[in-house]
Order: sequence, then structure tokens, then C-alpha cells
Amino acid sequence: MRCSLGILCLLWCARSLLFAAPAQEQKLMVTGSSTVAPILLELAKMYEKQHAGVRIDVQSGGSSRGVADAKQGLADFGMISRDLKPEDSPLEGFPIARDGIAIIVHKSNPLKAIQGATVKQIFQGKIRSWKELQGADKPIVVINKAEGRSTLELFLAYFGLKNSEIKASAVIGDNEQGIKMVMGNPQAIAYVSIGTAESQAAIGAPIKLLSLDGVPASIAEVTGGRYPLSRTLNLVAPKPVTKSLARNFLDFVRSQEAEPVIKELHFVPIVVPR
Amino acid sequence: MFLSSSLVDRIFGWIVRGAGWLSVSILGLITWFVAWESLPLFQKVGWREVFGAKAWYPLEGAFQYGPMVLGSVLSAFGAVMIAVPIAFGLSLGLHFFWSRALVGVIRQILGLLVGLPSVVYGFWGLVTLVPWINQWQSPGTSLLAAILLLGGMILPTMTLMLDQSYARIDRSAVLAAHALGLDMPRTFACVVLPHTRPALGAAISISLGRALGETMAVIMVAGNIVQVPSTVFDPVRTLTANIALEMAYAMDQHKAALFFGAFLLVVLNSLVMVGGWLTRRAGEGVHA
Amino acid sequence: MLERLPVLQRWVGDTRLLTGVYWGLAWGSLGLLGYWVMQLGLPIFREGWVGISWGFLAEEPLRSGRAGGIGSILLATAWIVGICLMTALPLSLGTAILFRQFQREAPRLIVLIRHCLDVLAGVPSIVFGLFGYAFFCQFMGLGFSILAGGLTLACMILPVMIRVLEESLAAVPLAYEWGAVSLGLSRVGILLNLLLPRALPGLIGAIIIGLGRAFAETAALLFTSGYVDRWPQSVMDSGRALSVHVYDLTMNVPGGERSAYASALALVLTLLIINTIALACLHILQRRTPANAALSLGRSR
Amino acid sequence: MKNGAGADAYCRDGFCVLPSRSFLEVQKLSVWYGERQVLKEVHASFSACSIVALIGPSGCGKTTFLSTLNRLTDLYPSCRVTGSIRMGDLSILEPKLDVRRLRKRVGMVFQKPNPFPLSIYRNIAWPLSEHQRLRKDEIAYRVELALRDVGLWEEVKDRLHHSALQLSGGQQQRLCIARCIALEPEVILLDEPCSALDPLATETIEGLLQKLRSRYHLMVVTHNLAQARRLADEVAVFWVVEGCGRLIENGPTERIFLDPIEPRTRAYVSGLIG
Repeated sequence: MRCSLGILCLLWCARSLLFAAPAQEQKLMVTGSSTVAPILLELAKMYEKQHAGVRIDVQSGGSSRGVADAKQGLADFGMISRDLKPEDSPLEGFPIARDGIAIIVHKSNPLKAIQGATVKQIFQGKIRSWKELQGADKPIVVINKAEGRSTLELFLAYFGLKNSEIKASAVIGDNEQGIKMVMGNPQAIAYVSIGTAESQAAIGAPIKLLSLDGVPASIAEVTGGRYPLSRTLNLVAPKPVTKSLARNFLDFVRSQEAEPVIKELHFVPIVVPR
Repeated sequence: MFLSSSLVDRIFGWIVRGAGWLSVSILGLITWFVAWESLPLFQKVGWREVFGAKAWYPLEGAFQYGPMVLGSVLSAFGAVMIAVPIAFGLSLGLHFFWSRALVGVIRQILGLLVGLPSVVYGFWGLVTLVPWINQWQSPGTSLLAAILLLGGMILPTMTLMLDQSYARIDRSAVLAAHALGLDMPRTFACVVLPHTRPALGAAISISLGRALGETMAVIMVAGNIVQVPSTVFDPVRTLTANIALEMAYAMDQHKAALFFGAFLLVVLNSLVMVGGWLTRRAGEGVHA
Repeated sequence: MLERLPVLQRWVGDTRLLTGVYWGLAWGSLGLLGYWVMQLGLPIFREGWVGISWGFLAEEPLRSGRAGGIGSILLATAWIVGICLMTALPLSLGTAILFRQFQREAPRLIVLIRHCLDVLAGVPSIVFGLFGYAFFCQFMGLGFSILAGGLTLACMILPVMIRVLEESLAAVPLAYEWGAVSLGLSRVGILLNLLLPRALPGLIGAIIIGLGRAFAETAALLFTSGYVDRWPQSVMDSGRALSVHVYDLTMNVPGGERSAYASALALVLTLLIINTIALACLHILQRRTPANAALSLGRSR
Repeated sequence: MKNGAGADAYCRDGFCVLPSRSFLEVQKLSVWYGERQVLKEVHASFSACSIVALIGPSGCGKTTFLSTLNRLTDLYPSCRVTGSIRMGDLSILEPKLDVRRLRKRVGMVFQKPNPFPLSIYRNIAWPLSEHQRLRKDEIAYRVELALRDVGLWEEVKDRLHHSALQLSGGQQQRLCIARCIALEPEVILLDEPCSALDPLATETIEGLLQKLRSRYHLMVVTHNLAQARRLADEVAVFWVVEGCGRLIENGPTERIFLDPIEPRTRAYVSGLIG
């Protein structure tokens, strides 16, 4: 009883805080893919600094959540780390960056390049040892992503696989976990976001990005549009975007000002002139 | 004054009772909400499909919980088996062998270990433990890794609980044993152990609950493959890891399926608790 | 109990051997623990010490936490833990008092609560997270907020706090209460004059344990208080707790290790400071209160 | 004092003892702890004399009988009491009775001294201030009065604000009595008040009881037959009959000790059994 009173008081305080603030503040809500979220977080901070009284909340929770929230109007923008699908239909997509998926192995692995078909066979469990790929006589440790991740979706779609066909020896959640796993396991093979992998490799993580079908896995190749296993990171919103703050922010995100930030996070910026 | 203070007493009684009911209602609310949120799974997929499923591919409509329940149970039991002897040894040392200064330091360290976020444990498991196991048997992420890591994580809790239960023993009983000329092992066997048997049961059931419920660390080391492990080197997925892995991306019936996983966890945990009560009751029976 | 002795003697003729076994077990366990603490702790201190500074503790994280500090995260954590304690403490104190003072009036309620709490104590934190998400965030409409996170944590630490408080209240000898009851004194009076002053160390202990649990929790906060790492302006804002920050840095942010170690170190140091303060409080309490001093004297006699 | 001066007051040991109208009527009193019956159908009426001693071997229900008189039995969750006890205008076992008012009128002193872990002063002041609205100086006065009554004032007047737990056992017990009489009860129940004390302290307490007999009804449980004989005006003998405690005989001290009706009483008081 005492405590519920306490909760009430708290709620009341919270309310007063909440409703006192927005009078001079404009607010945007952005939710969705955890791949895109870091970009938006940084950009939001920059934007807030430039425009006093604006507050932009970024919540990550997966591409599907971004779509759902944008459809329901819970969020002004949804973030998705894939191309738009027909079922997203009432929403309009705004590409902000590109990213690829790199197949990575441990640095000590002699393999340098890999063919798409081989990747498919490895993940299907048809190739089980590195020996078959001129490597050591050790079993291949296949690292897959957890159900629902857009990286998984893209990977499956590209290779025409079903998740149930993949014979994985470990399932991971986030990109970083995959990289750490490969770092610790010379027999592992995994697929992660190129941006993340490249930046980790740059700081000295013992991983190697395999070139896929002859195209090196690198940001440069994604920029050039040559790397096959790539995707567009989009913001989605119900069209037309009417809120002026939302329009302005969108323009900012796709401006040249935002370019260095996106590059720094190891993505390929897409600049749309105003 | 008199009347008013008895009125105060009555109001006090109601407040306190209210607090009690609120505490009870939390469990009710949890069960209710978790069950409620998992209902769509059965409305859309159907009971038979859920319990007859042969695999876990939520996006393809296959929801099999068995291997995950097994994974949770195996890793938790294994962890307890590892932790019990070590905790036992440590609590022995704390009470019989080590100097006060050392005991103080160890208690402080154990206290800190209890408070360390599981992420830190998990991170260590991922970068140290898993590669180490991988040297013998790939892929390293395995039931064994989960067991070892969980064992290490519940060790401090278990040690501290045993330690407390030893401290609670009536000093005079120990003194009486010494007065009878019993040496340390006999004092231990005749006085300390019988007194602390119920506490041991409590420590085990609580640690088991902790191990069952651990999430963040297990995700990093267990491998998260939904399968029935044939050896300890096979990767497994626990119910908790399943929720944390997929929750952020789950929609509709997938989400409901995860909530049902949570419901299963609550049920599993209640079973552990009931087991704890039964052993404790049996222990008290022996005691009497 | 001592009638078992002969059996034991037959088992182990020479108990020096058994002592040796126990001794070995104890030192062996300590060795394992020591090795493990080194494994766990050394990297945190070695890597974390480089990254930690006053600026680090005061600044807002930049570039997803790779640069900048953890100021806003500390603030959010403090708010979450504060709300959690403010909710859990009165609730658990009330329940513990119910256990101690209303055993005759509400025996069934007490048994019910006990069983519920036993079950609740073992409910995994991630289930609390899901519950918090479904109940506080969605049903109560709090959204991803510090308030929702704090309340979820409060639910989670409630059983353990009640347990500690109950034990500390139970440590007050019944004889005092009997004396007071035989004089027709009120429950509130008994509580304020006899129970609470004596249970104060237990109260502090409960707060510490609650704090420790709340600080270390990740899973329950992921879906309730959210990820936003900026300065929280009200309890309705989303705020990132320190342990969630560590998780995010290690799992989501390439190149976040250094900050992760520094944040983990900050977390460990916070816990250490809280523990030390609490111990000091207990020490002072024990020295200041004449009743306590007298009692401990009496006990040693 | 409480009963008004009766015509048939008689003198004993130089104290004026007040009339023998019965102040306590016990009828068919039975007490169970769970399934076990500890008191069976106790009938008794105690005349309004000054000290009643309850004697008998251990486990015969003396203490339980005493506890029912101020409803301390309420504290045992499994305890059940039937029958009736009347004290003056008060029906003690009446469920709706204001127990706290009863306990103010019927004080209790326990076997083991149990002063509160507060200061000596607070030990008396707290119960006082709970039962009566008094000014600070009134409370101080009443505390002093009570302490003087038990002869503790001179010993503790310089350390009133020290912990009561620092007192010796006998002093603690006298403090407990002072705590009781500060509330001006009608009856004081004493459960073996001297059994935890050394002979000197026992003597002091006995002297104190002699002093208090003119102002309060005292009921004393004791194992010490000599003490009962020294102190009491009336004696009640309890005995275990078929596993239950029963009151087998009560009457004036002289008669019980010199010419008991019951053979068991005779054997007990002469030290043959019990």
C-alpha cells in the first residue's frame, strides 16, 4: 500500500517531468535494426547538437520491429537492414547506406577466396572438413545467425537456402559475437556484416575476410557495387513524410555532412543531394 | 491515545498485509502475463503442432521445445555438480583452516564475484574457455563450456550460502564436540554436517535456479544449436538463451513462442523449488 | 548425533588422513578459485585501468561507446537502481514485518507468500525481462523507460530482499517481543523500538544485496529500460544501464573492448565502494548503539 | 487498595491484607497446543488476597495457566483455550476483549529477565507513553516512582540513559517489575521470577514482592516450595493427571502445607515426590 502510493507519486513526478519537457522540444522516434541503429544514434546526436530543443530517440530491436513500429505509427522512422519487400508496401524506403556480408575465417586459415557454391555446401553440411578445401584435416565449425536477424535473411536469400537446411555447430546473435568466436576458433567459418568485420580486422583481430566469387570482401567493393552479397540499409516511413522535423532529419542523414560519420562506422554512405 | 494507537495498529496491519499481497501478486502477474502473451502461439499454430514439432524453425512454423528444456536442465545440473564440491571445500577452508585475514579477503572476493555482471563471465568464456575446449574437440562452444562457466558463476553464491549456514550453527554444539575431544573431521561430520544439511539443500536448489535462469553468459558459450546433445562437446541451446537471441527480432507467433519458452522456464523453476521443499522436508525428517 | 561416532571411527581409523583430505579439498578449491579470479579479473583491471579516468566517468558515450565516457550511463543506472530500491525496500520490509509480527493473524497468507517467494526467487531474470516488457512497458504504457526497468528490477530483487530482512528481524530475540506484548504495547511501537533498531544491520545488508543484484542485471533490463545511452531527462526516458552497456560494447560494437573493460571496471569498483561503505556503516552502528554493544558482550559471555 | 477496605481484613507479617472476596474466578479452563491438551478443566477461585503461589512439578501447566490470565497464549499460533476466566468485571477469554487494555491491567514478569535493549529510562517510559498521554516531566516522575518502588533508583539514577542490558540479572528483573508497575496494573503475574537469579538477588526480589503485596495482586509460579511458603497467602497445586495438567488443590498456604486434602499434595509438599 505504502509502496503503491510511492509508485503513484513517482508516476506523477514522471508525468510532470514528461509533460513539462515537450513544450519547447520536438521529438522523433526511430526504431529498428541493430545494424542501422549505431549510425542513427550518432547522427541523432549530431543533429540534436545543431538544433536545440530537438530530441531523437533511437531504439534498436530488429528490422521487423522497425517495419511494425513505422506501420503502427509508434515510430517516425523504422530502420531496416535490407531492401524493401513487397509486404512493407504502405511504407516508403529511404536508402541511407550500403553494407555487405563477409564470409570470415580465422587468420591462420590458408583459404583466401571462396566460391558461392562452396559456401552453400559448407553451410549445408556437405563439406565437413577443411581438408576438402586444401586446409588442415580439421572439421569445419559452421557459425550461423539466430532466427530473425536480417543478416541471416539476406544470406539465406542469396544462397537460396532454408534455415532448416543449415547444419551449424553454433548459433550466434550479434556480429561481434561471431567475430569473437572466429577469433577464438581456427576452424570456424561465419558470415557477418562487412563493416564490422573490416573494422575489427583493421584493429588487429585475427580474422580474414574471404573474397566471394572472386570479389574481395571490402567496403570499397561494396561501394563500387561489385560485391555480390550486399544489402541496402533503409529508413522506412509511411509516405508521404509530412512532419517537417522528420523531413529535415532525413535530409540531414543523407547529406554530405553525415557521410564521414557513416564511413567511420564502416558503412558505405548514400548521399542524396538536397 | 489508547484508542488511536490501536487504530494505528490496525492500519499498520492492513499496510503490511497489503505489502504481502503485492509480493504474492507479482508471481501471479508474471505467470498470467507470460501465459497470456504465449496464447497466440496456440491459437495460430495449435497445440498438436507445437508439441509434435520436430525442430525449432520459428519462421518456418516449427516450434520444438524439448531439446532446449533438456539443454537448460543438463547445463544447470552439470553446473551444480561441478560447483558443489568446490563450494564445499571453500566453506570448509573458511571455517576450519584459514586465517581471519584470508577469510575476510575471500569473502569480499566472493561477494564481488556474485555482483559481477554475467556479461563479464560470458566474455571470458567466449575468449578463453571456448577456444580452450576447442583444442580437444571442436567447436568448443558446447554443453561442457556452459556447464563449466555456469558452475563457476554459481560457485560464489553457493559458497556464501554454505558459509552462512556454518556460521549459524550454535557455537556451544561445536564447543561441546571439542570438549569431548573430537578433532576437526569428526566435529565436522557429527556436528556441522547434520546441522547444515537443510541449508545444503537450499543452497543447491537456489543455485540450480540461478543456473537455469542464466542467460547472457550461456548465449556466448553454449553454441545455441537446438539439438539433443550426444556428448558434452555438442553445442546446445537453453530456453533462456533462446529468448535473448530471438526476442529482439521476433514478431507475432514467434514472439508468442518465446513467451511460451518463458512460461516453460517458470514451470521448470517451480519444479526445482518443489524438489527443494521435498528434500528439505525429508532432511528435517531425518534430523528429527 | 554423537552416537554416529563409533561408526565413523570404524570407517576412518586415523582421522589425520581425513583431516588431510579436507585440508587438500579446501586448498584445492581455493587454488581453483584463485586461478579463476585471476583469469576473470586480471584483464578487467589491466585493460580497464588504462581506459578509466574522471573524464571517462563524467562524459557521455560517443561513437556507440568507443569513445567518450559513461557519465550518462552511470546516471541512468543510478536512477534505475534508485527506483528499484525505493519500490522494493518498503514492499519487502512490509512483507518481512508481516512474517514476523502477524504469524498468528495471517498464517495462511504467510505460507502462501513464502511459497510464492520461493518460486519467484528462482524465476530467471530474462523472464522478468519479458514480464516487464509485457506488463510495465506495454500494459501500463510506460514504454522503454527507466521507470519500467526499475520496477522490473524491483520485482526481481524482492524475494532475496525479503529473505534477508526476514532473517534480520528473526534475529531479534522473541523474549523482547514477549515482554512488550505482555505489557500490552502496540505492534507499531514494538516495530519501531525493538525490531527496527536491532534489524538495522540486516536492512543495510538487504540494501547491499539488492544493489548488487540490480547493478549486475542485464537480461531483465534489455527489454525494459532500453538502449538509449544519452543523458536521461526524466524517468520516462529510456536509459542504458551499466551492465547493458558492457554487454552492448562487447557484443555489438566493433572495437568497443577497451571501453567495455573500463566500464566493467567501473562497475566492479562501484560494487566495491558500496560494499566498503556498507561495512563501515555496520561497524559504526555496532559501535554507536549501546544496546548492540551490550548485547554482543552478553553473547560472548 | 484496589478492592476497598473490607471489614474482614486480617494482618499477616505486619501487612494489612485486604478482604477475601474472590477476584479471580476460573471455570472449566482447558488449553490445547495443537492436539496436545496441557490444561484440563481447571476450576478455581482465588480470593482477593495478596500473593498466590502456583506450585507443582514441571510440565503441569502452571506457566500456561499464568499466560492465559493475560492472554499471552494468543501468541502461540496453535494454542486453543476454552472455559471462562472472570477478573472483576472482566471476562478475560472474551474474544472481543481489548487485549492490550487487559495486559495493562494484568502485567507479567518472565522467568528470564527480559528488559528491552533500550536505555533503562526508555524501558519504562516507552510502555508508559504508549498507554497514557503524558507530559515529559510526568513520564520522568513516573519512571522515578517505579524505579524507587523496586529499589532500583539509587542504583541507576546516574545512568538512566545507559543500556538496560548492562545491569546485573537481579537488577534486570527488578527493572522488568518496575516496567510492569509503572503501568499501575491490578495483577502482576510472575513466572518463576527468581529461578534465573543468584540467592542474593532472589532475596532482594522476595523482599520487593513482600513490599508490593499490599498494592497488587501477585501470582507467582515457583518451583521453590520454601519460597512459596514464605511468600504466599494462598497456594494452588498443579499436577499432571493422565498426561494433562490439572489443578488438584488450592487454599490458604498454611492449610496446603500443614493439612492438605490430596495425598499427592501431601507427598509433594513434604518432598516425597515431584
